[in-house]
Amino acid sequence: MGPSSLTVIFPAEARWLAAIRALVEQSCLLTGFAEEVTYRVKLAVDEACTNIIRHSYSSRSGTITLDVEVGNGAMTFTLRDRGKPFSPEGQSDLPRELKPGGLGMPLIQQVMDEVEYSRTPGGENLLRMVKRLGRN
Amino acid sequence: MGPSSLTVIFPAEARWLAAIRALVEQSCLLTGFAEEVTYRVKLAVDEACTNIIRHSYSSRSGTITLDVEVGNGAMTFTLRDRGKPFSPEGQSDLPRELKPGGLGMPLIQQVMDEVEYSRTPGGENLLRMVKRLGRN
Amino acid sequence: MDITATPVAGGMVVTLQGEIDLYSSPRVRERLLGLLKERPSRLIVDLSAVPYMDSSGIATFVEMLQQVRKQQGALRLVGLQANIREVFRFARLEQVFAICDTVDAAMA
Amino acid sequence: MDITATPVAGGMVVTLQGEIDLYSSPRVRERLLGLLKERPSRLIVDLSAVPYMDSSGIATFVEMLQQVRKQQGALRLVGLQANIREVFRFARLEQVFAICDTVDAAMA
Ligand SMILES: Nc1ncnc2c1ncn2[C@@H]1O[C@H](COP(=O)(O)OP(=O)(O)O)[C@@H](O)[C@H]1O
Ligand SMILES: Nc1ncnc2c1ncn2[C@@H]1O[C@H](COP(=O)(O)OP(=O)(O)O)[C@@H](O)[C@H]1O
Repeated sequence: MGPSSLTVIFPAEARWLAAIRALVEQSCLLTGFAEEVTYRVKLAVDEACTNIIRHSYSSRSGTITLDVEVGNGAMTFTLRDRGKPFSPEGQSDLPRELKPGGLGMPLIQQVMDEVEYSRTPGGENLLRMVKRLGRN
Repeated sequence: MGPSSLTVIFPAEARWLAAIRALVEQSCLLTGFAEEVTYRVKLAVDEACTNIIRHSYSSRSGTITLDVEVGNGAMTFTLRDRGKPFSPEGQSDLPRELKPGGLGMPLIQQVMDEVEYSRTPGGENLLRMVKRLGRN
Repeated sequence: MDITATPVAGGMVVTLQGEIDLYSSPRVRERLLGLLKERPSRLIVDLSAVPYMDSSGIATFVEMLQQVRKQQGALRLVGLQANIREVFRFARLEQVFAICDTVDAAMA
Repeated sequence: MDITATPVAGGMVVTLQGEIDLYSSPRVRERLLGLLKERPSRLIVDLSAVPYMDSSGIATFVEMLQQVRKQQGALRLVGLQANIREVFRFARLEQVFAICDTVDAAMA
């Protein structure tokens, strides 16, 4: 079967994360990802959503849009939000000292094959993450 | 926490049904539905999507929009499609003779507390289903 | 959906694993119809590893039951999980199908 | 998220059940901080019924580790499922935490 994509639009609230993970998990299994890879991809998408809730919207109300694209031996996740602008430079290294935090971005980088942040002319933050089949 | 809703837009293709069920399942658990009720609700939403794929779009391409609303002790599922018009009269009884089919609509009726079909002025089919907490 | 078929004395045991919905039921249907061509006297379907089944799954088994009856054979369903058993009950098909707890009981 | 705490000789065993994410970790954090107020010499956290944990969960345990160290106590994590253990490895925290296979091993 050819490529296909699904879009989910949800409030930037932590209570929806379990539902989003379940959706991502099934999409991964549909694509043919092994269970360990599926876990990692679920984690990466969850971390990205968590960051939008906590940092982009600073725990205030807002909307997150997630596109899930399957097919062509890869999955592409695109997250959009209308929170504050963000540039990811220097956020992808693990923290040097022991502290509660700073792991989300490095985890995303470690799991995904491509990670790309941009700000659209329409004033949206756009995070595009690609995971290819047959990689860990 | 107050009411909240999520929207998912997906192609009318059977391969996405597992992901939709997973999303519905987690939303039910979030709302506080017991596991058996969650199973039934998942089934009813799945049957409704299956009917849109098979009958409304006659297995041709099209888009399904599902709103999931939680809060206020109930869940409301609203399904929208742009396939052919449908009136559900006389479809909610179980078939009288043994035949492969005819169970989807009766199952939906048996599970949900409210089931309401309408055709919007914009030419969409709209199916609204409500399941209240504390019912079987 | 994983489907495995094992010949047994006087019939065939088919073990299904995974969810049965509009996506997977066509493959279940095709495989069962293929097995029925061999006219087993008894077709035993083990559903203990099926955590979900919708009406397209039930429709598939209704079709198999009709086919089996034409061939004067028998169809037995085994190991239905509680939620799935309930769907058969909702559909008032619990008495129509021969539902057994175990494969051994279905072979007896 | 279910959290149960059982006092044992020389400490406290906390059993967590469910997924740990941004939604549930604040509750885990609050409960563990509450238990640490009693200054147990050893806090043993049983994660064998936790199928998922994200970085907000790890952050919570880092915070507890810092707190426990201040109190000159010990924190031991028990029964990490393979996927969760991998997240600790990714985060290079596998050696930082005392990770044991069983509650018995953690009590030794
Ligand atoms: N979507 C985002 N919008 C705004 N800022 C972000 C976003 N994601 C990450 N950041 C910034 O990058 C930092 C590092 O993020 P992360 O590695 O996930 O760790 P943590 O969220 O625990 O701080 C955050 O503290 C925040 O300042
Ligand atoms: N969404 C829909 N759009 C158009 N027709 C529908 C729709 N849902 C149900 N129907 C009609 O109602 C009939 C009964 O539906 P159902 O009880 O689900 O059984 P089945 O789908 O197996 O026929 C269908 O055969 C179809 O003609």
